[in-house]
Amino acid sequence: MSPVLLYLSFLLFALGVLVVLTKRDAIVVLLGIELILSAAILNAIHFNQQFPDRMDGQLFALFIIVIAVCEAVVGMSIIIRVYRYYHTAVPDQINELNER
Amino acid sequence: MSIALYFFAGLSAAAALGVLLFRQVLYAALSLLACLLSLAGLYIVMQAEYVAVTQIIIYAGGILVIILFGIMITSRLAGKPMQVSTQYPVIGSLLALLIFCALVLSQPAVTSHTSDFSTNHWQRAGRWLMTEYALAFESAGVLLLICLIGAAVTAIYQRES
Amino acid sequence: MQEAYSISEVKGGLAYLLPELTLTAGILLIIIAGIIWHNKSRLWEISITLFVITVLMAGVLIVYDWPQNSIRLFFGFIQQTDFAAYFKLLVLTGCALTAGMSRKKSVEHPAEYFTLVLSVALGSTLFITSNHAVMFLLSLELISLPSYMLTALGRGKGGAEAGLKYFLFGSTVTAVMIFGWSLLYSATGTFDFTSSAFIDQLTQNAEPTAYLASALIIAGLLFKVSAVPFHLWAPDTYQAASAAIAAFFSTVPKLAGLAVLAKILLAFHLFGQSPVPFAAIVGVLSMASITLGNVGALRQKHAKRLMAYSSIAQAGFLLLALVPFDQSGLHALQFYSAVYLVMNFATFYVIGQFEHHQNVQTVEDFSGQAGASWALALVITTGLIALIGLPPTGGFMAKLFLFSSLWSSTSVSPTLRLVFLILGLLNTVVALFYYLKIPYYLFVKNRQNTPNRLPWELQGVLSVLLALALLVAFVLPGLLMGWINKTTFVL
Amino acid sequence: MEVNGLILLLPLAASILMVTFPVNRFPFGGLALSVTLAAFLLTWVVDPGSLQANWLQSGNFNLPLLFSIHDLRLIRLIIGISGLVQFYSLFYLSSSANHRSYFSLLCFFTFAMLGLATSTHLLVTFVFWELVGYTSYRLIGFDTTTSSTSAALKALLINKVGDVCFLIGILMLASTGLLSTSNLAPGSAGTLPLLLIFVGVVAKSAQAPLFPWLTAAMAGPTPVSALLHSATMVAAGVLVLLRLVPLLNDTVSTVISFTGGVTLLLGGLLAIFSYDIKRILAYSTISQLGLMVLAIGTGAHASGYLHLQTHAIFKAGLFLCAGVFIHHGVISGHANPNDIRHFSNPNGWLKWSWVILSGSLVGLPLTAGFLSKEAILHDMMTFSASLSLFVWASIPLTALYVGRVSYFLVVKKTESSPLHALLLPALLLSLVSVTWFVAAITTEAPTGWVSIIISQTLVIAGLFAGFRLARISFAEKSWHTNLGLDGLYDKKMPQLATAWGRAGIAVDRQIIDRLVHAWAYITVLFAHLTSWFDRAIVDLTLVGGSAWVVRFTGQIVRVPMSGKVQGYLLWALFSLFLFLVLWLLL
Repeated sequence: MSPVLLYLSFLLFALGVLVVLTKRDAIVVLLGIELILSAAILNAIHFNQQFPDRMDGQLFALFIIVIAVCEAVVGMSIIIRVYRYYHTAVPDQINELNER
Repeated sequence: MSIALYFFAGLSAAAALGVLLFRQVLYAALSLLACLLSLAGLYIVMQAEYVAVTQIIIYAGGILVIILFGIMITSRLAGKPMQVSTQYPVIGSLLALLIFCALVLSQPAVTSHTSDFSTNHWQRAGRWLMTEYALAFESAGVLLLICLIGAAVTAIYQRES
Repeated sequence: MQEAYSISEVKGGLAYLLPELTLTAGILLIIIAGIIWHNKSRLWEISITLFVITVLMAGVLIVYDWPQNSIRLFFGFIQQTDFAAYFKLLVLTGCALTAGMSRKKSVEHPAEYFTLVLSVALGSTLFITSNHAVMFLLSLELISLPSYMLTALGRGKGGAEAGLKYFLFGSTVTAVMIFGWSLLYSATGTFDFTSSAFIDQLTQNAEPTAYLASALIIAGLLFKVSAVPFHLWAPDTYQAASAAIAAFFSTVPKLAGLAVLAKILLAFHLFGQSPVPFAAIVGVLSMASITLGNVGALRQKHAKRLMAYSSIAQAGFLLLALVPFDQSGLHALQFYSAVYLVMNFATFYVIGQFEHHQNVQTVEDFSGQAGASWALALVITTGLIALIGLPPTGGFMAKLFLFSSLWSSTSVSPTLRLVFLILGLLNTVVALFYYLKIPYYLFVKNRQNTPNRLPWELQGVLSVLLALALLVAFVLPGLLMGWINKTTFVL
Repeated sequence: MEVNGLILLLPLAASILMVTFPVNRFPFGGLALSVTLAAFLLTWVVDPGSLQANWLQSGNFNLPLLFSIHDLRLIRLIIGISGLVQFYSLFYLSSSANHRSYFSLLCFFTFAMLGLATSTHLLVTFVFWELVGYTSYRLIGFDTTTSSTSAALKALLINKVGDVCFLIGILMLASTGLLSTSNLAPGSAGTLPLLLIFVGVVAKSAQAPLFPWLTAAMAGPTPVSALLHSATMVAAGVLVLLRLVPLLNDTVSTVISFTGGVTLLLGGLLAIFSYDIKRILAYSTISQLGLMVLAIGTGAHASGYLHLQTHAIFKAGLFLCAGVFIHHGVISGHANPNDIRHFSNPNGWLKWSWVILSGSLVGLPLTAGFLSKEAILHDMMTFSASLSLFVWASIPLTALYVGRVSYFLVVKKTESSPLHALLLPALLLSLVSVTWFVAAITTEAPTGWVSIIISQTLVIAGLFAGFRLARISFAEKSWHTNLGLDGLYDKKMPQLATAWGRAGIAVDRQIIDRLVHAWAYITVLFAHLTSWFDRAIVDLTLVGGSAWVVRFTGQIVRVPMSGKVQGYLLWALFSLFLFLVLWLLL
């Protein structure tokens, strides 16, 4: 087993964080979150190879996919709702609630 | 086997970079699709066909459809193709880099097992889902139902009161 | 043979899941009601009735089936303990009180609204008992996703905005936490975080990965309890949400998260064998929460925003109860949680009523409003005094138990303990400033003002009862503490 | 035993009854007064003893409610003075004020103070301590003017600092099981917990440097000042200190003595330079509390306790007298009714009350103050002659300001008017003061004729000097400015010297002259310093500094609160990363 898969999952995680932090569009932030989740799924399947008699990691991955789907659905519905009010999905421009 | 692994790994890394680098939201989403599909290839290599199929059908298929649908609706409202700009480029990359380094430095010792899931893989997964993971399976059902109901009502336009 | 055994384990476990099943049935019934009735007013009445009946029934079932000893169910996915049952009861109380606070006017879709609240209740009860990462994450999502939608469904623009912020913040932190779980899996080979295999593995191979992963997981839970540094979503969300939902968010998910945090921290602590000084870390986080919450609250003008910062500070106090890592600390946590639930709802009930009838938004808007209802003004004063932690309220007793358990614990060095104690108490002084702002405006400012009198309604009666409960908790703390002392914490 | 509990519960019941009373117009004052009277009479029925109930007992946590009525005289004093103040308030308070909350607060205060005085478990004491503090906060801010509200806030804040230290001290003592007074053993507690508790005492009993709240608190109604800020509430700290006496070790005793001594002189000095009667009395209270603390610190706790009681009587009386003057001034429409220069005397009886009560303050014979002061002096001389210098210095100082004030109040012409009801409490208190002396002179007579003679000489000298000083009019606060200071040096000082000389002290005139020069110089310098301290350190550093800290930290917190959700995330993940790094390094 090469460490390639490990580095790949770390890379996906770091890229996901980067996308979440730097992209000024809620939809792209959502894509970033999916990247982080993909990293977790990859990890789970990868690590499952250490424990061949059980398949916890693979089933964990399966349920993470379910969670990712739910988050995407809820996220899109909220983004659409925001769009109706603000006509934008740039989180910075949706900024009526703050400390001032 | 090894070649397929490197191929899919490289492909998914490149596609993930694409999510970061594309300025058009649509391209970024399609790039994520490519990433997810190549990851599914990786899962097949790792003998997790069950997850790979789910990944292709639900994740890549379902989610991306929803997101693309969202992009269409919102760009129709905005009236032009969506471009995305960036913020905190320096501090964000620095933080991501540091996190990556921290992860690599604390790298877990993955012991090598030549595992063999091939025998009755599908059967095994199904049985696990129905016994040990029965409660989780049912909870996931409830979660999906709630999301469906909630998302439907959230996306409905509401008058400003 | 083995499969037959497995199936019977699933069937046997269902008998212990009656409260959760009741909640699920309630969710389905309300959804069906929403499909059948379209008249909003009618639907409101039916949904709230179904909701209250479901929650009460689930509560009765919990009390009726009070676990005498801890039972592991569904192959260790969940574990029924009396500690968990106590928190489940608190969570359901919070849900029932939220229903009492909700108003028809501010809810556009009653059936969906109550479905979502009920699913948070279901998620919380499952979350508190969960022992397995998959169950943990699914029930956490069952709390989080409806919370995002409830926020987004709040009034108009602000609601949508707060919902988006809450969602983006929350799901990122959750994703990070999921990544943490996957890392932890590599170190332990199991997702059952209370199993002996998990603890043995962590004790034997103490790898940096495991520490990193535990940090990521704790981060996700800190977000749920809105503790520093994952508190930033709270002010915006509370401000935009209705008073009922703000009160709901500040109690139900927080207490559920806290119960799980207690469990998970004890697992990571490895019975004191972990090289990571968890007690000190939790102590520092708690101090940071208390201080930042208080300092942030000092300059708030909006009443609900102020309460958001207050809830951040209170999260710090609740975390402080985890520092001792012993039974007395957990008992203090249980007592504080119950009192926190009551005092927070007492305060929010009054804020909600003033908001609804007098359109009170900012703290200044409260000026001279005491005349509108002296009883409610006294209730909110009692609630705020309890939040400060002064006698004669249960808040004082809660802080007393907390600090005395902290003082007599041995988990951290005496110097650090003293520092926590002094900082915690000094923060109580800071808290005086902003908590007393509302009574100050109510009673002192603009006394010539003769506002319209508030009508007496169910909300008023409930809030008076809550305030009385706070006084009783001071005079007779033994009532609750005696009960709490019977619970034992088992991993 | 049941009667003991009844005394405590009667005022509480009255207070709750008044708050929940359904009718708005009701003689609340009458109700309060009759309840207090009933409780007062009950004190003759009780038999001293302890009262115990278990409040909470769970696991290793035990909170017994321990009360013990061991000294009926103190109980009677608290109830009696409360009653008199309530009676006085009936006439003093304008009819438009909120009688309901005022009298219910007064009753509640009586309850809390009684609880404080009788509780024998420190944690229970703390609860009542907090209740007393809260009630005083409400009462100071009763007028709801800007000044009284800010005064209430100041009082609350400074007291909170003390309360926190007190609570920490209690919790530290709790680990050694020393909370109940029944099992106190000398030296068994460390130094730190006692010092922390003493900080609480310093705040509540207005010792240096935490005294400024007391003068600010004079913004409250005068009867409230009489009750809380002179006679009873500020004595709470001294009461707690008395309870710790068996635990004190040398270090703590020294700290206590010096704090008390410094406060004693500081209060006296500040009192000399004010024209505001309530301010003068407040400084005088601070000084007398310092005397009690000093006495307890040196070991003369019996006489310190005696002085606590006699002081309660005469200081309450003095405040009530001052209230009559102020009331008269308000009625006749003075712009500045608190200013002693504008006082006119409405009644001859008032003059005599004032004379007796202020005589008690300086410790003249025939008054109760004589007994306690001479007792302290005598005890101090036996325990620590060096520390008794503080007391010796304070005697002429006290006499000086008392003489100065009395000049304005007593020497003026008497206007005759019928005896006003407002006067009765003060008259009664002066009567008590004298009766006390007469009753106790045979049993509690101080010994040591030499010290009595010297102190009385000093008192008389001080009084006469005070009379002379009163003729010197320094512009209000002139001693802040250079100009006023210069005037004081150039013109007033020789006058002061001749006044002192003419008072008839048979010592070399030249020496006295120089002494007075030096004395006055030091006095002025010291007063200047303390006023600077009050302004620069307390006001600027404590009040202004805390405001600055609040503003500054608020801004730091605001940085991530821009409303940008990704900014929030950046902040959160960054701090998580910091944590990770620390985590991995550890």
